[in-house]
This record gives sequence, C-alpha cells and structure tokens, in this order.
Amino acid sequence: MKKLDRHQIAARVARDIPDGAYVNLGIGLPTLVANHIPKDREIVLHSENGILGLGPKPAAGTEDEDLIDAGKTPATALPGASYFHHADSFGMIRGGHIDICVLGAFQVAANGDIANWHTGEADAIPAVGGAMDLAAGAKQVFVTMEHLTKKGESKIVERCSYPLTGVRCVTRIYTDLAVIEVKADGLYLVEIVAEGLSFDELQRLNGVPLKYRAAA
Amino acid sequence: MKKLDRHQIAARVARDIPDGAYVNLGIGLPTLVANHIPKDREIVLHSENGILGLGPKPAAGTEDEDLIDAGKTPATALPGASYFHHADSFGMIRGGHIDICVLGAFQVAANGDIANWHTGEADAIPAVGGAMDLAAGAKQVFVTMEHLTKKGESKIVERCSYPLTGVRCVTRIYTDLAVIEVKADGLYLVEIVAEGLSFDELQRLNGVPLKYRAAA
Amino acid sequence: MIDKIFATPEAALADVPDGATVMIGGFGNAGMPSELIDCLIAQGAKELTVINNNAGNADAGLAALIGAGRVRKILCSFPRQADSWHFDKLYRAGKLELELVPQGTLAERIRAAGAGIGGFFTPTAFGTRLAEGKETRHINGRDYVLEHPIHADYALIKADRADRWGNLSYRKTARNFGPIMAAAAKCTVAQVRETVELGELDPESVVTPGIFVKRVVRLATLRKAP
Amino acid sequence: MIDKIFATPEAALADVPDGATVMIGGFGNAGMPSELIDCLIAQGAKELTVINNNAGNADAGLAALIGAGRVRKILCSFPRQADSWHFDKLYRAGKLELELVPQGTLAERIRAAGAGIGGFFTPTAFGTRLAEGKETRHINGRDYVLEHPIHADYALIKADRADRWGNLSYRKTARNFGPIMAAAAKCTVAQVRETVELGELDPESVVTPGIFVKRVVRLATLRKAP
Repeated sequence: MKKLDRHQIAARVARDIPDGAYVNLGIGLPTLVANHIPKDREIVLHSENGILGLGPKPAAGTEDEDLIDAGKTPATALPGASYFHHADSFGMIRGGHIDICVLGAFQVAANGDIANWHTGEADAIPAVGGAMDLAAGAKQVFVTMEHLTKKGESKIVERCSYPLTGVRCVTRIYTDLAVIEVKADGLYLVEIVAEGLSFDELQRLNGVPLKYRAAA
Repeated sequence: MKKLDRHQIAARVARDIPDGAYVNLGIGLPTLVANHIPKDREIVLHSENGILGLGPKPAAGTEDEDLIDAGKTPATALPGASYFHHADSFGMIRGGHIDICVLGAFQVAANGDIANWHTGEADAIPAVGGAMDLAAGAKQVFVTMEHLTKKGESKIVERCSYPLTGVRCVTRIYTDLAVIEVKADGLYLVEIVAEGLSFDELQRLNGVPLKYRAAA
Repeated sequence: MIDKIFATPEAALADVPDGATVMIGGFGNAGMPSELIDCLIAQGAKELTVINNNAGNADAGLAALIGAGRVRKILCSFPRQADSWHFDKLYRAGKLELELVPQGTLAERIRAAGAGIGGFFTPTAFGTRLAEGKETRHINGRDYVLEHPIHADYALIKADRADRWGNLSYRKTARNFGPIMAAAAKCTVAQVRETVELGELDPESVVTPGIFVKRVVRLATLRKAP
Repeated sequence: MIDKIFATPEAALADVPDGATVMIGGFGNAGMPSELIDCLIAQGAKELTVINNNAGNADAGLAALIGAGRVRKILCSFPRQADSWHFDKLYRAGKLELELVPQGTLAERIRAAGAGIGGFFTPTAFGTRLAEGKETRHINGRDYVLEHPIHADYALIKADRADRWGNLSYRKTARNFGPIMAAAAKCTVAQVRETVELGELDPESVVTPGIFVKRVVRLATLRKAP
C-alpha cells in the first residue's frame, strides 16, 4: 500500500473546501492546505492573531515584522483583507463565523473528541494557544494527521487517552490512509486514499469500527 | 430666597468638573453643562451613541444626519474625536472609564439610589435608554434636578418611591437650592446655592437629614 | 468568486419569512437603513420580532414597518419618543409586545450573540425593575445580573462603503449598532452609499469584516426600487 | 490641557510598584513593546504578575524580564516556544507560576475587564483539563464554562501613531492585544512610532480612543533611554 505524503493530504483537504469559505488553517500540515486551493475558488483565510484575507508568504526581503500569521511567520494580506484585535478575532471564531478550521491532532475519538495540545506527560510545559477556541467555535473542524502512530497504533480511537482539546467537535478526518466523516452515530468512510488499501485492512488498522457512507 | 435657574445649576456643575475629565452629559439640563466649562479646562465629552470628543452644536445649515448626540440632535466632533460602535461605547461606560456622568432625576435617595426613568404610572410607555448603564458604570454620578416637586415635596428622599434606575451610585446632587454629597454614612451639604436660604430652612425642605461637610 | 453585491434589494430580502427575527441598525435616523426597510415592507413578511434601539420615529423606516402591522414584538431600549405614534398606538392596544432592555445591555447581548458568548454578568439594572426575575450574583464586591445573547435571522444595517467581499466602513455616529448586529445575525444585509473595488478599503479601517455580511445593496439600487 | 505624551520613558514607568499586575501587548514580537519592557527592567519592579499571549522569545523583551527574575506569575496561552528558555528554566525550577488560558478566553477575559463584565460563559475548553474546577452551564443546547475578567494595574502596549489625547492607531497584526489591554488596565502606557497633532488621526480609524490611555512614549525617546 502507498500512503499519502503531507502534501497529498493537504491537497485532499483543499478539494473539500468550497468557494467562498472562511477558513482557519492550523500550524504545520494544515498550513500546507493553502498551497492546494483550486485556482477557480476564492477562499478567505483567517489567522487568529487578527487578520482576515491572509495571502501567500512574502518574497524574501519583503517581510514586515508587524504582519505575521498565527505561527508567527511572515505573512501578506490580500486585497480585501482586514485587521482586528484579539477579542474580535476570537469572537469571530467562537461565534461560529469560521466555516472550516483545519487542525492537526494526536488523537480523534469516534464521538468527535479531539486531543492535540498536550501529550499528558507530567513534566511537559503545557501550551494551548487558540486550539480550544477553534475546536469549540468553527462550524466544521477538519483534522489532518497520520493515521497511525510510529508504533502502528491507530490515532482514531474509541476514547482519547491524551488530554482533550475539545469535545464532539471534529467533523472530518483526513489521514494518509483515508477520509472519514464523524457523525452522531459513528465514523463513516468517505474515501480510501492510500493506494492498494482495502476496506477490510483499513478497518483492521483503524481503532474503531468504520461504516460505509451512503452515497450523497 | 432666590433659587438657581437651569443655566446656573449647569454652571455650578461645570465648576466641579476637573481639567482632562471624560464626561457624559444626559439629555435636558445636563446638556447645558457643556456651555459652562471654564475655557482653561479641556473636557472630553462622551456620547453613548458612539463618539468621544463631542463638540458644540453645528451652525445652522451644516448639520450632518450621521453625526448626532445621544439626544438625537445634530452634533459636531472636535479634533481628537473618535467613533466606535455601541458595544464598545457601553463597554467604556460599564468598564468605569467615564469619570463623571451628569443625569437628571425624579428622586435621589440618601443611600445614592436614583430614580429617573419611569414615573411608575401603569399606562406609561417605559423607556430607559442608557440611563441604567450610566448609573451603574460611571466613576461618579452627578444628579441635577430641582430640589422640590411642583407640590413642594423634596426629591431627595429616604427611599425612592419611583422605580429605580440604579442603586447606591449617585455621588453628588446639584439642585436649585444646594450642592449635596452622597457618602456611605449619609448626605453632606457642600454648599447652599439659593440666595438667602439658611441651613435650617434647607434642612426643613430636604427630605432627609443633612450633615455639614467637614472642610476638605 | 465571492461577490456579495446584490443587483436588486428584492433579491436581497426575498427569503425573509413570516415570523423572522430581524435586527435593524440605527440610533434614531442615524444608521437607520430606511430604504431597506421600505423594501421589507414591500416584501410583505409579517409577525416579525424586531431588535432596534428605538421603536420608530414619525412615519418612515421602522415606524412605517410597525404602522403596517408587520411587527409582533420589539426589543429596544427607548420606544417612547415624541413622534413614536405608530408604536404607541399598537402597544397601548396590546397588539405589540415590548421587551425593554437597557441600551448597553442591548448592545452587549447583541455583541455576545456574534461572539459566541452564552451569557454574561452585567452590573447594569441590578436592583431595578428590569432585573426582576433574573439571576444575580455578587462577584468581587459588586452585584451583577445575568443576561443572555440576542441572535437574529436577519440584520438590516446601513453602512457607508462596501467591497464585493462585504467589508464595510461606516460614517460617524451612524456606525452605532451596525457592526455588532452584522455579527449577530445569520444573514446580514447592508445598504451602502457606494461600493468600491476589492482592496480600496484600507484594511486598518474596515470596521465590519466581510465574514459578517452576506448581502450588500447599493443605495442607488434601493432608490430605484418600487 | 490634556497632554499624555511623556518626555521620558523613565517618568512613564516610575510608579510601577513591586507586585504589580502588568499586561504586555504583542503576539510573538508583533506588537511587543520591547523598548518599554527594557525600561521596566531598568526601573527594577519585581514580583510582577504578567499577562501576555506567550512567555517570551529568546533573550529580548518579555524573555529578558523573565530572565531577570522579575516575574512571579504569568498568565498566557502559549508559553512553550523553541526559544522560550528563560521561561522554561524558571518554570521547571518552580520559580515561576503559570496560569494557562486558551487564547480566545484570554482575550475575552481581558476584554471583559475593560468592558465592566463580571463574568461570562464561553464554550471554549468545556470538557477539557483547562475547565477543571470551573462552573459550567448548559444554555440553549450547548455547554459553557464560566470565566472571569482579568484586570491589570498597568498595560504596556505598542501602537503606531498617537496624539496628545492618547488616541492610538496600530499597524497590521501588531494590533493584536493592544486595544483590549489598554481598556483593562488602570494605567496604560503606549510606546508609539510617532506622535501627531490632535486632529491628524482620522476619527473613523482611531482604534483605541484616548480614554483608555494614560501615557504615551515615543520610540525615539525610548531608544535614547539607557
């Protein structure tokens, strides 16, 4: 079987973002989604540090220390962009105005719980940033992650063992093996994305039972 | 005895507003206070419909329908003014940033309760506007009113009989007879302003006992 | 491509159903979307719940909507005006329900809806008739009243300039309730003096980011409407 | 006459006492008032409680304040950074208390302080470790956590332009926590790139009205400071 690489996962997520959507991309793999938005779609990117209408990375030498994204790296603003303060920015998130946020995760549970901020290790310095706000506030929460840990255990689980970021909030999971939809009655397979992977094998690797999704 | 007229009451209030104060003036008599601010003091007027730095009335023919005060009459903006939306404007009030608001009143109680929004009549259409926010939020609440009702009853009372606007919030009362300070232990006379009025006579007219204020 | 500028006001208001909750911007006439309200009257939706600071003045705008008998309930801070005769008559006849809310509490409840806050403690109105029956709490030496958000199906607001993303700028004190109502409604329709190309509004001065606005109608279009 | 522009940063920070609660603007380095922080280090106040989104980067600004041992407690959303070694060391040694707050809750708690809100219900963090021990409530089908305001004695923020009334404009994403911290502190000190005459800032574009600002220091003045 041939798993998707990070860029392929990002491209697969991008396919599902409709024209005109307001989207917040988390740090890491989610950020790559911006590179794969189809040219005929206009997507407005939100960054929680106070900008709507985030553009591509600036050319070398044109960075502005006052214009950064949530990952604290240099950014640009598109025509149509706007700036606002942190309370307004998180009001936008919490108030359900962001159509989709894309987050990385350590684990996702069958009920949509997500764990992505803390490994649970006693001596780890905790840091949460805006992850809990995005998990609780966005209309849809897409998770991107590798399907299995390095030890081969499923990151999709019956119940998260890591500390939670949010409860019952994940709507879709994009992994290097499959796209899975989280519904009230369980996990539905949307698509197997790893080449040569059968449903039975995916079912065996996945932590919890998967259902076939009825055709839309 | 010679009572103060409305303009004289307004002028007496203006004397007590220090240089640099942020002030909200209610509708009616309180609005007149702006005309009496000493020229050597710079006072910033707030209007709860979203402006800080309110200027004098516009000259006839220069009115702008988008620039009005809380009384819905044409206004102007001084250099240094700023506009903001209603939630920010009332955040400014509620958050204790307004140094002084000046309100009219039906009654003020000895403990600082104020009644100024409702006569209590059953068929009256109630309307409160920003009075309760100003009463609860301003650092100091100055009340201007005639000392007595048309029937000669004191508007300064032991306990308000009209529905309350705010509790224990009035700090000073400016009437046509006297200036009175409201403290935790009662009412203190600051000054008799009606010519020829003795303390004993004022005490007789006033609804509740007055104390002499100790020299500052 | 995102283009929120509607060719006709009729299209922008066509789907307002009977029984809808509608926020209407403005403080008195400043920021009142009068032309959009006229379109709503022509559109015919009835049994509306309206949120505005006032209850209409004279015979235009919100007063006309009330006068036409389209409003079932109004939430406002100051209905009583010298020229609020349409409201006065229906209210006295018991045909119009009133929820009186202190102005700052009204603004904060609208803001809370847009910002995803489930409730908040405010000192305003504590100890008064308008807090009767409401939960109160003593926090850090002060008394507060618990208030809840006001959500709406539609917000009709008036702004100054807009671009096709729905970004809005306002003029002076006409800003008032516009920005918070825009965020509190499922579908915000803004009437604007003019529309400009994307990028013409200074991103530092956009007051309502386009994410809060679904439909934009130019005043010139409105004035041509029936 | 109102003139909030201070001739020297030393004067603007002279009265910060030991044990003060100090908000410091900025998200990473954008909007971080680094030069003001350097002055605060020189001023010597210690046992400070600091509110910032982070816990300092590398060896400058907030990191230097922490490294100098002046901070007793920090409230932030994201202390852990590749270069947060000053925080990491003191935190691990048990010499620095940490209150971890989700970023949006941090912003809203600061906003609540400035706006006179006694507490609010937020959906953020419900069901997580960061809501443990906190009051929760089910409102209209959703679960919320009760959070309280964060007030401060001082706010040190960075803006772009100011006038003598203390009106402020910001630059791009350096705006971040500036406007809400300005309103939440008893004494807000703003370092600005330049000061302009009263009336030069467009009243539509003033982001922080002067009422929230007590002291303004020009960057040029700061750079001349020891």
